[in-house]
Amino acid sequence: MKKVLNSTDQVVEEMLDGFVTAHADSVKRIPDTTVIARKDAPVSGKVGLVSGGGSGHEPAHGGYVGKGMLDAAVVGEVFTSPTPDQVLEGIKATDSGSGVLLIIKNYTGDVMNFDMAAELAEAEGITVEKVIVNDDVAVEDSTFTTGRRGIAGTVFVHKIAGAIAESGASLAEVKAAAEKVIKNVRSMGVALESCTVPAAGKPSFTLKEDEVEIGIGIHGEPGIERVPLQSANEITSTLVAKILADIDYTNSEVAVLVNGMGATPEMELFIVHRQVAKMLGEKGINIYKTWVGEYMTSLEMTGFSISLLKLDDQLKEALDGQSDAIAFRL
Amino acid sequence: MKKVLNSTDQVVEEMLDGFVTAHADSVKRIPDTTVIARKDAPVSGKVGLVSGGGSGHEPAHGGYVGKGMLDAAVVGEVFTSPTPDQVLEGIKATDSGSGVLLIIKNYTGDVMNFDMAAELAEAEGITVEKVIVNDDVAVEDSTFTTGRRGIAGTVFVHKIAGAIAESGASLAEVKAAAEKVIKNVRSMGVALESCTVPAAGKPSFTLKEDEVEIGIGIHGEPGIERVPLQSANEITSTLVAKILADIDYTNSEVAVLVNGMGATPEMELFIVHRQVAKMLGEKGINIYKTWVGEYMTSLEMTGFSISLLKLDDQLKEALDGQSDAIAFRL
Amino acid sequence: MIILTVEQTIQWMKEIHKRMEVNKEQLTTLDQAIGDGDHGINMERGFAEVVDKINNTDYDTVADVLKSAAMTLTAKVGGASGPLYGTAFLKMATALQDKEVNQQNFKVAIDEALEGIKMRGKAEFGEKTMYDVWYQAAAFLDSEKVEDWQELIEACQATIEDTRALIATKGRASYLKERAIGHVDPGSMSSFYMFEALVSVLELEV
Amino acid sequence: MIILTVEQTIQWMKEIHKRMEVNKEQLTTLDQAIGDGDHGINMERGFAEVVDKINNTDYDTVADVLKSAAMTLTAKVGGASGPLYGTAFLKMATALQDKEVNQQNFKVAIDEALEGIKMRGKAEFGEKTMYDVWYQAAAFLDSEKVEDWQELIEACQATIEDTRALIATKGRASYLKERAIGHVDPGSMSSFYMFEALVSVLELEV
Ligand SMILES: Nc1ncnc2c1ncn2[C@@H]1O[C@H](COP(=O)(O)OP(=O)(O)O)[C@@H](O)[C@H]1O
Ligand SMILES: Nc1ncnc2c1ncn2[C@@H]1O[C@H](COP(=O)(O)OP(=O)(O)O)[C@@H](O)[C@H]1O
Ligand SMILES: [Mg+2]
Ligand SMILES: [Mg+2]
Ligand SMILES: [Mg+2]
Ligand SMILES: [Mg+2]
Repeated sequence: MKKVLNSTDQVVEEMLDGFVTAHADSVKRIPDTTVIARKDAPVSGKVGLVSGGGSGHEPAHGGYVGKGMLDAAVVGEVFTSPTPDQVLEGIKATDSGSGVLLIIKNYTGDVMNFDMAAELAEAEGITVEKVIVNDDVAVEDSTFTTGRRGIAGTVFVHKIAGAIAESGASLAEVKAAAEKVIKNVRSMGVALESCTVPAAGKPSFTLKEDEVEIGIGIHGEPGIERVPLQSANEITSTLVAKILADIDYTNSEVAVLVNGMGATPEMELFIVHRQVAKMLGEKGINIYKTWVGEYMTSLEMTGFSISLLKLDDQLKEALDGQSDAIAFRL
Repeated sequence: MKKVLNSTDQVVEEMLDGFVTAHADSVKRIPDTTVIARKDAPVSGKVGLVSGGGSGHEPAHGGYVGKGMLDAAVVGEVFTSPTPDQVLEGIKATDSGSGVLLIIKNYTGDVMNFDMAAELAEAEGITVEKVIVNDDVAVEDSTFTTGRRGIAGTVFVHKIAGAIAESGASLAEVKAAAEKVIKNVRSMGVALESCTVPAAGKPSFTLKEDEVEIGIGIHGEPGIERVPLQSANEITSTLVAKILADIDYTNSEVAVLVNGMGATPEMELFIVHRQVAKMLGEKGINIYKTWVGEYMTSLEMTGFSISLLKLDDQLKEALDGQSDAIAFRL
Repeated sequence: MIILTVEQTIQWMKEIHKRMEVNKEQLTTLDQAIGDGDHGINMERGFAEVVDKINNTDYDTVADVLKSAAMTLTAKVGGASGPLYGTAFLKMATALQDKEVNQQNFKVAIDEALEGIKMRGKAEFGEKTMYDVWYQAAAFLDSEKVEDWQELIEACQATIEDTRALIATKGRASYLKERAIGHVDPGSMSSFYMFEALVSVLELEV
Repeated sequence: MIILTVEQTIQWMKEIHKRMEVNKEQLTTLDQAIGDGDHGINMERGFAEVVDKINNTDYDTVADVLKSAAMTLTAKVGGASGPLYGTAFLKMATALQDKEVNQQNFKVAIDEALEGIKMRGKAEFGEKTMYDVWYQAAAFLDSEKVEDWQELIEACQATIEDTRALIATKGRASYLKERAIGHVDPGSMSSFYMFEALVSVLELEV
C-alpha cells in the first residue's frame, strides 16, 4: 500500500482538519465531532439538510456543504457509516426549528445509524425526516432484500433538495423534492482496479489485467459481474442500456453525471461522456446539463459511474440554483 | 495498460468531442482544430488569453476556458505540445483586435511551438505577447539550461491574468500581471506511482513499493531524486521547505494550491494541506485562499504538487474575481 | 446458580477484544470477499474502545458492564455491525437489569439480543448474517440445561459453516447474489468469536 | 554529380518512416528514461503523415519534397522534435531550392539544417540533443569528398554513444542532471535513423 498518510487510524481526523483549514471561509467543524457544517449553520428559517456516510468518497460529502446544498455532512471511518451520536450532532448543528432532512444512501449501516440518530433527535424535540437514495441499477430492487444501493446520483439529491430548502420551502416540500429526484435518478458503475482501505492495507478485490467489474458499489464491494476489458464505448453502452431499461426516459430531458471513482483520468471520463451523449441523442433523450469529474469516489479506485436524472421544470430550476458548495459551485 | 479507451490514437479527438458536448453552454471547439474557446470568443475589446499544452493534464487546459479565465486552450497529443498551426488557430479565434497573450509553460516543445505560432500570428497582423511560467523549484533556474518547468502554479496565472483581462486592461497590463504572478509563484511535486501514456502502453517509469520520486514534472518525466516513502507530513515538509527556500514569503499572504496528479485520493490531499497550513502558520505566512483538488494532472499518476503564490492587493482582487471556467468556478 | 459475575463479564469483553485483534485480518479478508473489507477493522476498533471504557469505570452489575459495551459499540463502530452489536448488548443489559445472571436469565438475555438484532436489521434466520449465529446460540440455550459449554461453540461453529453455502439477502453480501456462495459471512464469524470468548470466561474459576 | 533525385528523396522519407515504425518502442523507451516517453510515438506519427502527404502529391524537385516533409512535421508532431525537425527540413529545402543535389549542395543543406536546429533549440554541441548528431553529420560531409557513405552512419553511431555519457543541458533530460548519464538521447537516436535511411537511398541504383 502506497499512500500519502501519517497514520492509518488518523486519516479521517487529519482529513477533516485539512478540509476545514482549507475552507474555513465557508465551512466549520462542529468541535469534537466528525461533522462539517455550513459556517452559518443553523440557518434561521431554513430546513436543515444533513447527509454523510463513510469517508473515502471525497469530495462527498464535505464538498457538498454550502449555501444551496447541504447544511452538514457527517463523516464516518473509511467506508463505514458514521455513528448515531455523530449524526445527531449534525442534526443539532443544523436545525433552526424548521426541521431537518436526512439524505441517506441505501446501505444497511447508513440506514441503521441515521435511523437511530433520527430517533435520538426526535427524543430531543427536533423534527426529522429521512429520504433513502437507491439509484444503483446494478442491484435488484426488491422488498425482500436490502434493495438498490445509493451511489453517485445522490449528488443530484443534495443539489436539488438544497436549492428547494434554500428557497424557504417546508420540510415536507423539501422531502417531496428529494423523493422526486430519487424516483427519477438511476446510476451504474464499473471498476477497472480496486481501491485499498488504508487500515486494511491491501486491495479490496483483485482483477486480472484484462478484466473489469461491472456494477460496483462505492465501497470497494465487488460488483455483479466480471467481464473482459472492453472499449470505452462498449462499457459505456452496457451501463447506459441498463439505466435506460430501468425507467422510461423517452422524450425527456436529463441531467448527466459521469463520475470518476478516484484514479480514472478525466480524459477517459470525457471519452465516456461522448458515448453517453451519442446514445441519448439516438434515443431522442435531450441532455439538459452535464457534469463530468470526480463527485463520489472510492478512494483510488479506477473506474467510473454514469447517472441520469430525468427532469421536470421544478427539478431543472432547482438544479440551476446557486450553490456555494466547494465541490459543486454553480 | 488498463484504460477506458476506444483507440489509443483517438484519445485526444474523442476527449475534445466529449468535452465540448458536455460543456456546450460555455465553450466551443473551433472546427477542425484542437482549440477549445469561450463560446463568445473573440470578446470584443478584451485581450485574448490563450494557453495550452499536451493533453493528459485535465482539467488543464480546457477546464480553464471561460469568462474570467482563458479565452482558448490549445490541446496537443498526450504530453506533447500542440503544433504552431493549432496555436495560431487559438490566437485567431480569440483576437478581437486588442491583442493576445500566450501563457506558456516552460518546456522546450511548448516554447518553440508557441513561439512559431506567435511569429505566424504577427505575420497576419495580430499583436501577440507571451509569458513563460516556470514555477517548479525542483529544477534549477539557470540561463545556460532549459530552466525551471511550468507546472500547477500556471493555474494561478490563468486565473489572475484572466481577471485582469476581463477588467478591460491592455495587453501590456495583462502581461505585466501575468508576469507578476510568475515571479511570485513556486511549486513542487512528488510521485508515488507513474502514469501510462496511452500510445506508449506501459508506465513512464517504475518505482519500488517503498519509493517515491521527488520533484517530478507533469509529463511523467522522472524527478530529481528517489527517496523512501515517508509520512505525509515528511513529504509535505520536504516540498514546502524547498519552495520557501526559493523566494522570501516572510510576513506575506499566500494562495495555496494542493494539486492531485490524477490518482491520489482527495482525502490524502487534505492531509497534505493540513501540514502545509501548519508549516505556513509556524512561519507567520498567512493563507489567503486555498484550493485542494485536481488542477494539473498527469493522467493517472499518483502523487501531488504544492504551489504557493505570494499575493499583493492587485493579485488578491484578481484571484477573487468571478470565473465561469468549468474547473475553476468562483 | 450464577454463571456470570461482573468480573467475568469484564473478562468476556477483554476476551472478545483479544479475538478481534488476533483475527482482525481474517475478518477483514472475509468482508473483502463479499462486503467492503472493514469488518475486522470495525470490530477491533470497537472492542478496543469497549475495553478502554471498561478499564476506566467501576461496575456493580453485569448489566452495567454490558450497557457500557453497548453504548461504546454504538458510538464508536458505525457501519452495519455497530448498531447491530450495540443493540444486541443493550438488549442483554436491559434483560439482566437488577437480576443475577443464572442460566435462565442469561438465556432470556440472549433471546432479547436476538430480537434486537432482528428488529434493527430486519433479518431472518438463513439470510447469511450474524443473526444466524445468535439464532443458533439462542436455540442451544433453549435446549435443557447446558452441561458442556463447549457445545455452544460447536453449535456456533456449525452455523458459520452453514452461512458459507447461503446466498445473502441482507447486508452488502446480498448485492453479490450467487457469487456470495462459498464465502463465510464476516459478521457471523465475529459473532462466533463473541460466543467463543463467552465460553472461555464461563469456564473460568472465579 | 547528382546524389539525390526526387525519387530518392521520396524514398528517403519512406525509409525514415519505416525505421520510426520499427523503432517506435525503442525511441519511446529511451524517452521514458530521460524524457516524457513520447518520442517514438511522435516520430512514427509524424513520418506516417509525411509519407501520407508525399503519396498524395506530385513533386518536381527535391526541395519540394523536403518542404512538404518540413511543413507536415511542423504541423503534425508538436513537442520539441516537431519544430526542430520541421525547421531542419525546411532549411534544407530552402538551401536546395532551384539547385541540383550534388554533394557540395547537399553539404550546404545539412549545414543549414544544423543552423536551423541551433537557432530553434538554442542548442550547442555536447548538450545531449539531436543537434549533436547533425553536427557530426555536417562535420563528416565537410571532410573531403565522401567515398563510402557507410562512414556517415558510423560517425552518427559514434555520436549517439557519446550522448550516453553526457549530462543534458537542453530538453527534458536536463531536469535529470547526473541521472541522465548512461542513457542515450532519444532525439539523437531518431536523427541517427534519418541518416541511416539517407545512406540506404543514396546507395540505391536509380
Ligand atoms: N440487516 C442485517 N441484519 C443482520 N446482520 C447484518 C445486516 N446487515 C449486515 N449484517 C451483518 O453485518 C456484517 C457486516 O458488518 P460491517 O462490515 O462491520 O459493516 P458494513 O457492512 O457496514 O461495512 C455482515 O457480515 C452481517 O453479518
Ligand atoms: N533545445 C533543444 N535543441 C535541440 N534538440 C532538442 C532540444 N530540446 C529537445 N531536443 C531534442 O528533442 C528530443 C525530444 O523530442 P520529443 O520527445 O519528441 O519532444 P518532447 O521533449 O517535447 O517530448 C530530445 O531527445 C532532444 O534530442
Ligand atoms: Mg463498511
Ligand atoms: Mg512530449
Ligand atoms: Mg464491512
Ligand atoms: Mg518526449
